[in-house]
Amino acid sequence: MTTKGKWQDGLSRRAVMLGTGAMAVSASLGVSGVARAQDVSGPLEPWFGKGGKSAGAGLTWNHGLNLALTGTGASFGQAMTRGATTATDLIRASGGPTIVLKLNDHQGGLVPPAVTGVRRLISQERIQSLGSSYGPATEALFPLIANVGLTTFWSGGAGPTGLGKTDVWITMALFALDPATGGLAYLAKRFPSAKRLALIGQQENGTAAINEIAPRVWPQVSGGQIASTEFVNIGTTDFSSLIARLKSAKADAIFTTIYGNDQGYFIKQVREAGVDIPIMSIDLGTPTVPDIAGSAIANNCFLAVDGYQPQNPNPYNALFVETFKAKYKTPPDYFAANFFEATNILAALIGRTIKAGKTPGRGSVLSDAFQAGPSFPSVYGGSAAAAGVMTFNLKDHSVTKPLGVFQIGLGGVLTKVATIEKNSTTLGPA
Amino acid sequence: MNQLLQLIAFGIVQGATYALLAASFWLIYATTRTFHLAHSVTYAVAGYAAFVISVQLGLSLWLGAFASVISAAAVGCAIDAILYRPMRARGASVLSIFLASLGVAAAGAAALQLIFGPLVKQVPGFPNATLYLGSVTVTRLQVLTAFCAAATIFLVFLFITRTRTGNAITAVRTNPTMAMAVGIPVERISVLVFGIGSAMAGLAAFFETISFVAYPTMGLQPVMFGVIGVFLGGIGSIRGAALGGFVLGFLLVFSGLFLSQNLGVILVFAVLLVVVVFRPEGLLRSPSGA
Amino acid sequence: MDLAKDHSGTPLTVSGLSARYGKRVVLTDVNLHVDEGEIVTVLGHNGAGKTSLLQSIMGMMRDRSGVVRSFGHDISRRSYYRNVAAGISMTPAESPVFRPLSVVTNLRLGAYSTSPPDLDDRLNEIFKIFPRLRERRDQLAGTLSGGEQRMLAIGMAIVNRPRLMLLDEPSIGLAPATAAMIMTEIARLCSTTGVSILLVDQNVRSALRLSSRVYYLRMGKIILEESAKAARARDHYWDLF
Amino acid sequence: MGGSYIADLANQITFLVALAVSLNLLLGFAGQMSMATAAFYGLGAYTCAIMTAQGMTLTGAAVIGPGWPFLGGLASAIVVSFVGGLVVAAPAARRVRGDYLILLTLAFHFLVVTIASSWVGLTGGPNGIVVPPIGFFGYEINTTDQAFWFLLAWAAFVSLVCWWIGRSPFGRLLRGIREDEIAIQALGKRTIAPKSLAFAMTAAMAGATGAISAAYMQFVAPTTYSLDLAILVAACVALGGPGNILGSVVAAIVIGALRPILENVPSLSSDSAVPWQTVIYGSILVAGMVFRPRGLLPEGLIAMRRFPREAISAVPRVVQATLLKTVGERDQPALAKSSVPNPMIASPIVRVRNLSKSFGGLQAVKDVSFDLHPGEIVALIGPNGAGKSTIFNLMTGAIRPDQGEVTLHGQSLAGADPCAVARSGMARYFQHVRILPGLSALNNVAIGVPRQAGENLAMTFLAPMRVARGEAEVRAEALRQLENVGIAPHANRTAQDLAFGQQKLVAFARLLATGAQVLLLDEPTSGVDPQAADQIIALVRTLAQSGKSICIVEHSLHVVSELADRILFMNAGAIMAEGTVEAITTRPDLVDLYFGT
Repeated sequence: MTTKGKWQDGLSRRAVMLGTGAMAVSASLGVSGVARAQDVSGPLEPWFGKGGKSAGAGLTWNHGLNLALTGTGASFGQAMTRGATTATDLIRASGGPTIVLKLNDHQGGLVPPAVTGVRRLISQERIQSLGSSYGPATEALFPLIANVGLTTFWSGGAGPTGLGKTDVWITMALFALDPATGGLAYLAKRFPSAKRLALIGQQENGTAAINEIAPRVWPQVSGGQIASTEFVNIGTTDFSSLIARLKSAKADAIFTTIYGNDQGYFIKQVREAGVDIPIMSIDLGTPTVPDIAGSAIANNCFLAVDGYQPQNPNPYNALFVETFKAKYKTPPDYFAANFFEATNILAALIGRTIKAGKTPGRGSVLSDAFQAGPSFPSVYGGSAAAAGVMTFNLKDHSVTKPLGVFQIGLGGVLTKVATIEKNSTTLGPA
Repeated sequence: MNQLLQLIAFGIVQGATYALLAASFWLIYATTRTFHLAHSVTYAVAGYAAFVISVQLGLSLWLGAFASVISAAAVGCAIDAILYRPMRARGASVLSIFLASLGVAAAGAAALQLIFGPLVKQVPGFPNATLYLGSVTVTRLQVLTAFCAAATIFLVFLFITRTRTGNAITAVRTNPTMAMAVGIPVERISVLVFGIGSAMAGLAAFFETISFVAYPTMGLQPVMFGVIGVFLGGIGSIRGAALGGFVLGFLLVFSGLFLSQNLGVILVFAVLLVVVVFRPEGLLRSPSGA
Repeated sequence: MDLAKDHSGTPLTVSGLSARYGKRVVLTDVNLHVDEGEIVTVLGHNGAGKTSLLQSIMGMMRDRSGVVRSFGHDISRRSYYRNVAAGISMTPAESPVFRPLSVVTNLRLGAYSTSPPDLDDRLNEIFKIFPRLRERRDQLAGTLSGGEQRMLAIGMAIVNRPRLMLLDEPSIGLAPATAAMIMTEIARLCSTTGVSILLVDQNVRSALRLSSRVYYLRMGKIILEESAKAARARDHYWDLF
Repeated sequence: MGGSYIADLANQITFLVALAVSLNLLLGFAGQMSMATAAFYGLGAYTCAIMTAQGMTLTGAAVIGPGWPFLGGLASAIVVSFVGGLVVAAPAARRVRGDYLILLTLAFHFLVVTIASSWVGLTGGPNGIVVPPIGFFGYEINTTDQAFWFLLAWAAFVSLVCWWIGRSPFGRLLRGIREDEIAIQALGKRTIAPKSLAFAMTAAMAGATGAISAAYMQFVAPTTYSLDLAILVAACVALGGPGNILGSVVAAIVIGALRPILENVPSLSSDSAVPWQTVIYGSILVAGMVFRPRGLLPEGLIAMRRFPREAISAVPRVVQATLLKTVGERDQPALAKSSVPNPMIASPIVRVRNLSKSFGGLQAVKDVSFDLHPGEIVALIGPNGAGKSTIFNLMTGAIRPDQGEVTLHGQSLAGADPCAVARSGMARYFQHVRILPGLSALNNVAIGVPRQAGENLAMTFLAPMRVARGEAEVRAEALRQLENVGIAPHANRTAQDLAFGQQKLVAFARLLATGAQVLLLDEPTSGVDPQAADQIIALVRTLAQSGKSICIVEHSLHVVSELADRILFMNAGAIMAEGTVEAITTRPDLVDLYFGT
């Protein structure tokens, strides 16, 4: 843990101290054991209050994670595990419960390993809550979740199918849907001469963005029209025929919901075909996309998303970034951030339950704790002085989080160019 | 019109790659009658070889290309010598050789994942650029890939038709008994075609890796397309196989004229079903009944 | 018939050769020999095991037992391609050429195992023997007539300058005149080059005219050996088939 | 759905068992390779999901579903996948086999998966469909533990059905087709329908399993129905032993248990359990194919145990003297030739009239006419390439004549295929025996018995008692025929373990079991030792005495001379002479034709 020199540049002194403090506390707790009657101060105190027995100290809590650990989506699972692990370290250091992560590999979205694996987590690993990622691999769990009452945080690839499901809480913007309107509005404003918009979708979550939102919003915000609408299969690596059609459609801009590795292949081939029109995407969480797309990624590509920026000066985020970097020698990404937030929310709910005099455990008891207050700190948005805020809708279990439009740079580095709101054409400053 | 020209350009690029894959599978399949799906492992190993040499060891891309081709040839030869040859000697059925091949394909991809991890591996460094021909665009790498693919097929074609060893391959392929009678060591020829065919797949894998990335299951789809190309074009000659691969690439791209991209694949399988059922000898009948 | 004689230095001595395809026994305890410069014919009905006999001698059949000696070497375990390189050639009865290859390529493949430096001279010699092949040297073998294919097959067998030739039905399916021509060429080859020949043929009488000795093979066994002279003296051979 | 993990694991294994067992019916019994297992599994799952949850709409109007109960979904899944199986079988059953069949089923797999992920309106696309749980008449299965008994019952049911089919006469027919389709057709059995039915049954069982698994998981998504699954199931069948239902069950349990075991190995992280499982089962598959290609529990294992392999001498020890003696025997007057008074008086049973056939430019058969009378043995002889085998092929319908026709019992056989010819009473004995090597001698013969009720699959299930009675008769008949040829003691041995001569006798018994009146024998004694040859010669004589008409093609002239009442001497496609053995062998012109000039 002597990487100070490496991560000092570009960071506030306060953040560094916080991070170092967190390390020290976590180390000391590791030696001296956990259970303490008194309130404990820790790195998370500014946002979650003091730790201690009433916050769950001394309690061992098994939290399942249903992720892609193998297959082409393995990078997601790795990032998510790291984000969640960072949170559990900080929670323990702050006098919260000892959250033990139990992993299940759904192999990149396969249903049977997801369902069987989560059953294993429930009966063998005795998990009391679950974090999950991917569309089908999470949706397939809904009957099981409803049956056993397992509070679940859907923090990767979340779609509208999870809305209103008991015990399922969506901790991220709905994939493609939430930011689509704002993204289109930004595109129209930034490129006023762009009238003909090409829509390219992938038939998973977010088809409504292509089929409904864009055709409705784009004429409003730009006075233009939809030049073409295309869908491609998941797993496509050759976009030749699509690109030829795209060129002849004479589009001025592209709005696409292609995600995962495919997005890297797509951007690279579009740019290599000499098509330089702006591309507005809705997902660039995949760390491999910049690898695949190479320098093409830095050419006029935008992202409308609950975009995560490690350099966001928000102190909650600074703590996260420092702790993460200290452990993994690399800055966290979008997926790590989402699982970090969700794990902290889990700890907060456990504390709330204990404070309400109930025994936290499986069943809806944790979900009930949301009623005490639907807002939590977020590593998104905020300012150098205060953390961002994420607020849950207690009816449909969706979340409202700071959203933004980002310009993508080399290596996938994001620069925020505008702030947007869920389902709104209102644009705010970066 | 522009769209048509662009589709032609992309069709040539894709077609050339698939033709190379089809020719590589054909050489192995037609000569030894092995339905060698483990070719996908060879392909992926070649991709990772480029990564190891050019990225992990930091050597030049040229050495990476060399490593891809050599390692592919070595893997192909090893699979034939260690696995298929004893099975053939024991008179194993087509089916059991195919199943063993499936086993290698499955275990090989999983082993690569255990060794290199599941994440994609990038091999950067090729000075790529977009070339404009009017409104039609191709990249330098695409041109190079297509050129190398075509040149390789042509060289292998020359090798097979013009050299003594190449003629021996044709001899074994078309008349194994007579080949034995004139003293051509059939098993050595078998290892040789596995080596050459695998090296061709290794070249294709190298270009895919430097164009995009390498990952454990990267070989499955290209090999499937190669297989389809062979059966589409005809198993009677390398020209048929290469034509089949080319038609396949062209078809996939050209379906874009009237079909959405996601329906192009369906079209390909539909065409394949029709060809297999109604014209099992493939589009190109071989000359002289070989 | 002198079984006591030591045939170890002879072109071919087969003793106790048995072979099978799976369960089907095709050869049982076959003993025969071919002396220097001799043409020996094996006669037998279809399915008697003649082709299997030649393939077993060559090392092309896996399931076999017994001893095969040639020019003083035990070749029972030697591979077919080393046998070819050592001067034994074989011409199969069915499809004895590579149809998709040209005539000259076929001939060159005949010398695959030895690749002699004077190959072009050897080809010219063969073209002298079979001028038709020279005319068609660049034609694909599959487009030749049956007789031309058979000439080509013989050409492929001799380009290696073998010391022992195993010929499987060289006149099968040919017009009588062509068949006679082929048989004459075989006899001439033997007398000019001194090659020893083990011949299998359907046309009993024309084969006997060339040969010095004959073996009768029935159901995988040698049932009789006699001199060709004695064989020629027979009215018919019904009993022996 | 809640419930314990252990029950869930067991349930997942039951699916694998059901799939492996049903694939075994196709791969093991019918010998048809299919990579479309996952495709049919998915087809059933999607059908069930669409009927129960999604519904199908065309241009906005609801066509069918949703809201069907689980059993309705299951039934429709069975119907749809059964029909799908027939569609795939249509080309497969006729001419597509081997590598082409692998490719065809692979293409079908990709077609199904691609459609499942792109026809969003019907299938939900990559997102899939949420499916209601398994339920019967208002009772819902909601936990893995409850489901276990139902799924176990299902896997057991599928295994029993496959086992039952496997041991039924229909299963014997399938195995016969696997071993040698042409031989089966020559016995007068249709092969396309049973093969198509095997395809469709396998598809229907996979589809039904898919429907049940969809309702059990309460979810369908295209990624579930992957090629990996197809490979896994094929591996289970191959490793367990094709043709052995128990083997598939055991292999599916072992391989299915591999992943959960590895996942619970503490030293393996959760992200390496899956690749390790793949590495292990892939390696087992490779090793299995190399070292034990017939599987852990090979077909017919039990029969082999009961009759331990006897030492069969590799080469029959018959001294040359015996052979030379048989040559000598020829000089004695021919003994018991068949003793029908005068064949020319009795009316012919087979008439061959003006048969001609040319291949390309070659006139293989020229205007051939002859008759066969009851109780008569006629031999076709002539030099190689004279057209003897072509005549057999023309008579049995294996190839069509350019001109002329064959009549049997006065009825024209024009246009009849080998199967129809065999059914009307003319059966062929092949030169290379065409024994069914993997079947017992008894089954080899039993398969020849015509008109078996049990060869109709529906009867096997609808009238099991009748089938059982019929089967008892068939076996009795088969045993009787084995006794006739003198190898009844070997009845339960696998045919491939018999000596070649015994195999030839089994083929004879099979020929007799068909009850055919006219027998076409192609080199009945080739490749056997003299003892067996004598046995066969005696047998053929007896058959002729019993009134059968026999036509033989034989190159061994001493066999011909021992058997034939009449010889047809052929050369260059035409009959040159007809007469007794003596008449033919003494004609110098024929000697020249036969032995050359």
